[in-house]
Amino acid sequence: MSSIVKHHVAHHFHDRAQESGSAKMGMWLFLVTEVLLFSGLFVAYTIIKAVNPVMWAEASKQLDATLGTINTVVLIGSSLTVALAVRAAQTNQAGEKNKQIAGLLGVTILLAGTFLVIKYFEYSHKFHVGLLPGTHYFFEGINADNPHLFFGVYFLMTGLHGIHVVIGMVVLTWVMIRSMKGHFYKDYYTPVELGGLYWHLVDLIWIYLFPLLYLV
Amino acid sequence: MASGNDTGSFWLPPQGSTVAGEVDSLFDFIMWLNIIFFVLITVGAIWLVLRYQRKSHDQLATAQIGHNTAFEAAWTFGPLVLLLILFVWGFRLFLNLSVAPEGAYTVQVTAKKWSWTFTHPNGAVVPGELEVPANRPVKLVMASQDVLHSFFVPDFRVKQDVVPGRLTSLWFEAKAPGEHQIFCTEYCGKDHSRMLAKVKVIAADLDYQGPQTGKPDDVTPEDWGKQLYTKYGCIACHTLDGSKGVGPSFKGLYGREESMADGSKVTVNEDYIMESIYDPNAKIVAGFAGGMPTFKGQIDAEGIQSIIAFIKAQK
Amino acid sequence: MSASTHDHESHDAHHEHITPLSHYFGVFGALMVLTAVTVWLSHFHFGVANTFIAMAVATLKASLVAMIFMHLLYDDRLNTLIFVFGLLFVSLFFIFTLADVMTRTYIEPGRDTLGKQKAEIAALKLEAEKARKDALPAPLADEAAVPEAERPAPPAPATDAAPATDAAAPTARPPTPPLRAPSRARATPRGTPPPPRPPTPRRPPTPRPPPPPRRLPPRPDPRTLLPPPRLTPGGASATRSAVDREERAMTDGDPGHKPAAAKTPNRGEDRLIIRPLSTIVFMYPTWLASWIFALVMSMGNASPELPGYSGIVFTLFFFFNLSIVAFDYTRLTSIVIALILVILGLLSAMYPIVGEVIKDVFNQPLFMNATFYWVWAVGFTIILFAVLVKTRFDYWEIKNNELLHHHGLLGDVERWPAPDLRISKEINDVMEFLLLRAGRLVLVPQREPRALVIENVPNINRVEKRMQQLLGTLRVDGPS
Amino acid sequence: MSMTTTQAAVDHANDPQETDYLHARSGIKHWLYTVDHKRIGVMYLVAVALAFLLGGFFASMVRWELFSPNFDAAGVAIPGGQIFEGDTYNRIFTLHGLVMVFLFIIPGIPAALGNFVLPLQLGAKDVAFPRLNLASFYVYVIGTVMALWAAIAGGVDTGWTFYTPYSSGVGGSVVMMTLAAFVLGFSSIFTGLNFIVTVHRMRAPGLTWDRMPLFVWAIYATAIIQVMATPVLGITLLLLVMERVLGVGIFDPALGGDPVLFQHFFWFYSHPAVYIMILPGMGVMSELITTFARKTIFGYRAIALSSIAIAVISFLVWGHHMFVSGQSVYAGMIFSFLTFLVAVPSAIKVINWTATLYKGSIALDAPMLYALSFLILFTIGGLTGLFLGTLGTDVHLHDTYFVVAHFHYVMMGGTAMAFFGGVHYWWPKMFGRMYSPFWSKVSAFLVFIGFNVTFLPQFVMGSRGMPRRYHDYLPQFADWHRLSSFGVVILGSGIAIMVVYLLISLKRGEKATGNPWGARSLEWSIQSPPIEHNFHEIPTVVEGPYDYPVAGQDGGAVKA
Repeated sequence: MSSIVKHHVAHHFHDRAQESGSAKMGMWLFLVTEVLLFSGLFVAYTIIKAVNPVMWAEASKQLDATLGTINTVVLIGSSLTVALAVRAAQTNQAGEKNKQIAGLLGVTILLAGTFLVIKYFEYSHKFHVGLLPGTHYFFEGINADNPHLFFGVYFLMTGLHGIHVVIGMVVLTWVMIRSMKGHFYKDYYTPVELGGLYWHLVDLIWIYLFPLLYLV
Repeated sequence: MASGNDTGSFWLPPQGSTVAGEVDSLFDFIMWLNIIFFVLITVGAIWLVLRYQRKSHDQLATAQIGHNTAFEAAWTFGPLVLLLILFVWGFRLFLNLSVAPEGAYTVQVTAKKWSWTFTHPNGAVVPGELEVPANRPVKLVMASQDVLHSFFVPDFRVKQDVVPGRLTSLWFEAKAPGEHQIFCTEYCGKDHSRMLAKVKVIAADLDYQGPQTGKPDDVTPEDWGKQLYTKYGCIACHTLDGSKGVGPSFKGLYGREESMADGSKVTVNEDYIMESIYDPNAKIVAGFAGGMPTFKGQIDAEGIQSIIAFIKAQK
Repeated sequence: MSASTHDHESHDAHHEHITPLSHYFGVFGALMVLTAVTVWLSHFHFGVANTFIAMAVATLKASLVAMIFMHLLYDDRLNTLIFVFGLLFVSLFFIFTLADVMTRTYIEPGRDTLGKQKAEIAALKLEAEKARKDALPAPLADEAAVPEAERPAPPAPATDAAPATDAAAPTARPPTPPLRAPSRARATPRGTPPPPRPPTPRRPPTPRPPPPPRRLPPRPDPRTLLPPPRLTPGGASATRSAVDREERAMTDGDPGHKPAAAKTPNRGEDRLIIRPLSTIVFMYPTWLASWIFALVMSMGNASPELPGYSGIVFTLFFFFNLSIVAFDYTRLTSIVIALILVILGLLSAMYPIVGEVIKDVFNQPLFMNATFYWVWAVGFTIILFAVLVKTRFDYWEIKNNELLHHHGLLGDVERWPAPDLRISKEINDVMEFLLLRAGRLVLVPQREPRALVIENVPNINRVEKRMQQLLGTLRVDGPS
Repeated sequence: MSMTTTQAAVDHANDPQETDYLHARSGIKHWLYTVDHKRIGVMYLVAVALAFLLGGFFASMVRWELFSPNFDAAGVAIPGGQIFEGDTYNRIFTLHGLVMVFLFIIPGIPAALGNFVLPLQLGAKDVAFPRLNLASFYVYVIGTVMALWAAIAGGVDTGWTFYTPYSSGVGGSVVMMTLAAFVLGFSSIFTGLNFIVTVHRMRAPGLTWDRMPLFVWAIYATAIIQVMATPVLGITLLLLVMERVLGVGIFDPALGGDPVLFQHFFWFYSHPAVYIMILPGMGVMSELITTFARKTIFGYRAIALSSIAIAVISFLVWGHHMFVSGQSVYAGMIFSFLTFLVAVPSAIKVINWTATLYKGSIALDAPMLYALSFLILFTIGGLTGLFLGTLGTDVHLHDTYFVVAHFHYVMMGGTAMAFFGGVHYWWPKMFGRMYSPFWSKVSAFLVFIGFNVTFLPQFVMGSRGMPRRYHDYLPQFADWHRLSSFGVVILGSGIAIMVVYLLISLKRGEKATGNPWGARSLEWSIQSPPIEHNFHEIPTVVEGPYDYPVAGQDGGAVKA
């Protein structure tokens, strides 16, 4: 059934444009707070690496770069599909693209799931071998001082990023359900757009995490 | 405001070190600067309020002046210049305070939860009192065994945090023999306010290597044991009147059979006392929580003999 | 503030820009390629540069995602401003935290940040251990001998237990050999207490011969102890080599003592001062422009009605000025560029479409407010001022019998004999010549194998004429 | 809604009263689920006031303990000297810090007064995201509950700064308290985010950037800091929790970490946070001084831009908290230089306020008394900051009572006075009632005297070397502490009187007109308390916020 649900502008806004403009600006401010949240971890990464350069090179060899690359490709792919979903919402004249939006969002959520699965494999390998943060570290292969610091930073960064991936999946699922009901069309697609922006930010952070942890 | 050097001024304690004079002159300069600005603004505001008091209910302002570029430029760049003077003077003084001169008498300071311990070049380990030669730069190389502490001697105007895991240093040159108070100024827990010590400045020539910590010959082992009992802080946990403190009381302890936490029985003899001082957690008496710090490397053999003699005397 | 004051946007902005599909797939492809590139690059070892290359590629990918996928390119300028503002604060966090961590050892050179100091604490413990062991009677002393390799450099008779800091602080006396910290002892697992030693009765220490009375060395002014700040990336080796270079620089130039000749800079009569400038000075047109724009903008009460192209004009002017600094406009290239401009003019006369494109470029609504220009003006002023101050510390001096090069904070001097000094003047950048009449001087002293090149000498012709008068019989090559 | 009218902001202050937002809907449900910025503002005001009283209670406990030293010079215990055990005292001063910082002074003016006044001054019907505004209040409530539970369950004695390695090793419910602060951080981010979008997008037609009231400029600058700095507090607290739970070891020296790094993380947020505290106070000051001098502000552009300047430069100076903490000399130099740059905008504001009084018509009502005490006390606070920004003197004064006195003069003497002034200024607009002018002047006077008696002695103690956070102190400081503790009694009585007459005014205060003080900004052009959607039709602004007529011109007297 291709139909759309009319959107009513909130009482304190003059018109649609002011409402959607405010929403997008609010979202961008929120994205900046997320960037600043992760900046703390990037500063910790830089300082600890600068103080223990030898250990850092040794410890980063333990990470599996191929899994990291696959994850990067998966996330960038999901970024593409969510961008296409936003475009589909923009060009959804009278509900004929409801299914397409939902489908694209579904693919994005699927790719996010694969990302988490790959992450699960990486984590379980590290738990098994003993590459763990702080006092839990019992791996023997690295001859440098305090190798657990690398894995402390690794688990903090990928852990916090993982939590944001899960939040993103929940948000996109909620948007997908609403798009099935025809809430999003050419005159009102703000939730899809904001969900897309959030997902792109999650991808952006992984684009920086991948080389810093796996390649360097 | 003039800062005398031995009695101290209204604002500042006596000037114990050579650098104290420079710090005080900078302090006085800023103080006078502040007083001038404060008087200008307060008197100005009060005068304006009284001069333009609203008399009748709907009396209006006599002029609506909202802008005067000249004044605004003046009180933007004026204070900026003064502030930069403060910055430069402060920074040069800070460099002076941070770089210890060549050939300073170096003492290692160990800070731990709620006490200071000083190790002199001749190996003497003295808790709670820093004996240093006068008129000679003294450099303290400090490390902490647990949390952050901060070594502060108000009379010398010096302060430096003691960070666990690395060495921080501080230097001063005491001007005359005397005694000065040491505080801990970085919050470190329950007895942060009792983590005090004293700097004892003595007149000594250039080859002074540290105080003699051995037992002076004219003191009986028992009295020397009593002095160590107070100096090393045993008094804080072990009472003499039989009442149960953090640790067992010394009254009638020697020769008694004590039951240990792990159920074994031990008669209190010289070996047990010596071991409990060097390695306290080896045997803990039943009903006590343990946690006594080790005194290895601080109390020498003669000190142990004296403490044992002292405990024997507690009938 | 650049914010739009219109509270209800015009209705046409409602239908936001729909990005064509090709853009999305194009960006996706680019991201894939860049991922491959970054993985491929990671196999080469450029040392520290690896991180920066990886970051550059990541930033490229991130900006692609942000501009196209997140529509920053087509959105209201404000969202981009917010995002960039956020990144600015992130960079502040980085810069100042690193400024602290990287320069912690500058007061006591020769000590690494955390890594080295652990070894040093161990050394200190050994030191105290050894000192107390000295106090024990001889027979007992050896059985508690400390493994030789662990002990730091042999202590002076009055065991000065000070760590490396003492020896490494360079002073007027030739510095004692810097205390080499013991090889990085493998951090013994924490918590294993050293083996307990049986207590031995202690004899009062035998009186040692009193050391000769030594006069306390005068306390040097601490500021001369400070090598200028150098933000080398971490690691002990970097600090070690920095220390050696400083000590060498300290000892060959005589610190603190200025060569008499340069004491009183007497103008005119028998000497010539040449102050080479850094190329940034050629940015002075932009500096001027930013002051002018700042004043104009703040005069016209900064309302957005000012035509948008003022911003684009300023930016293009800035890039042109940048190109002058970047490339050498030799006669040939400047002629070629002139030709291109002429051709463009002709083309736009014949085909109005070309004119349209140019006009289109010009009225892109790029608007910067007064604060932007004020910030630029003040920033350039500071940089140019700093450059001028730098020329006070790095300049050449020609006397009739010698050539001097004063450089360095502490006024080190290099000298060359001046008789039959071969000079050649080169002006190969028309623009730089137009701006400051600047050129390049190549001096080849008598027995010097390599030529001394002085870049960016302002009003080169006057300088060269003065040099001829001074050096009299010198052979001068004409401009190349 | 009808389109905007074209003629100037018509003055509806004295139209017949319509049902205002307080009585439009009754019942607790309409308070708990309201999205009306005015009701949320009132709820915040109540919560923040309670937090202030709680913090004040802890402060009086601290002063009671310090009334006399525990041991005399000979080491004999003084009877009645020690009231609390060492660690109990530490928990009390930590709670005083945490409650005052996170529960009162950061949400204080922006959330309570800002929420109520900002949309009115912008000529908007509500903030940009009303639901987010309510969410911010509930996150604040959840954070408060977590903090109080942590205080009761195990108590936290790390000081409000949570410095590691002490905080990562000590017992007590540090994790719960850290999470409470983390949650309160979100409330601050939501409020800041909401206000930035409101100021950019919801302004009435004609309200250009240089016609906005200076309170809006100050709230806008505060919102920038809230959004840009609070996330770093979030990550710092998360890392501290990971330090305690997983033992990650980034800040733990035993595991190769660096405790000074925690201080960098903490102060990167906490110094901008002290500007989150003072900037709204400065905004209120600009409103009070202009209204009660009935004169336009002196140097509007200078004050507006210095708010933004403070917001940006505040991110560059955090190192001056760490001059003697093991930070490198070079970093100390950089931070000391930048600290002097950030002092200039504050100086500009204070001098411009004083200049505004020139040739004005000054009425000394209660809000003006608080404004003048702000002017004097904040000047002292700011000037004493010079001692702490200069490297040479900070070595001696760091972590002594000099610092305690400095920041109380700036926070209590500055923001709290401005908060009281703001509450007294907008009270008629919020509740439609006037309070008793006599008692309000008496309480203002008592608060001013009590404050000075409490904190001036602490300057002297501090420069003489009395360290901070001490449960017991040497006898030489005894009489200064006694004087300071006595001051708290006067201060406490002043605040008690204020609470009493404000509550009485709710019921028996005389009805307030739309514009009791004769001010010119938009919120005074509507009835008090305002109707639920603020404006019948959105006003068009044609002149600046402080356009007072001049005596003798035909402008005529402003109907008060």
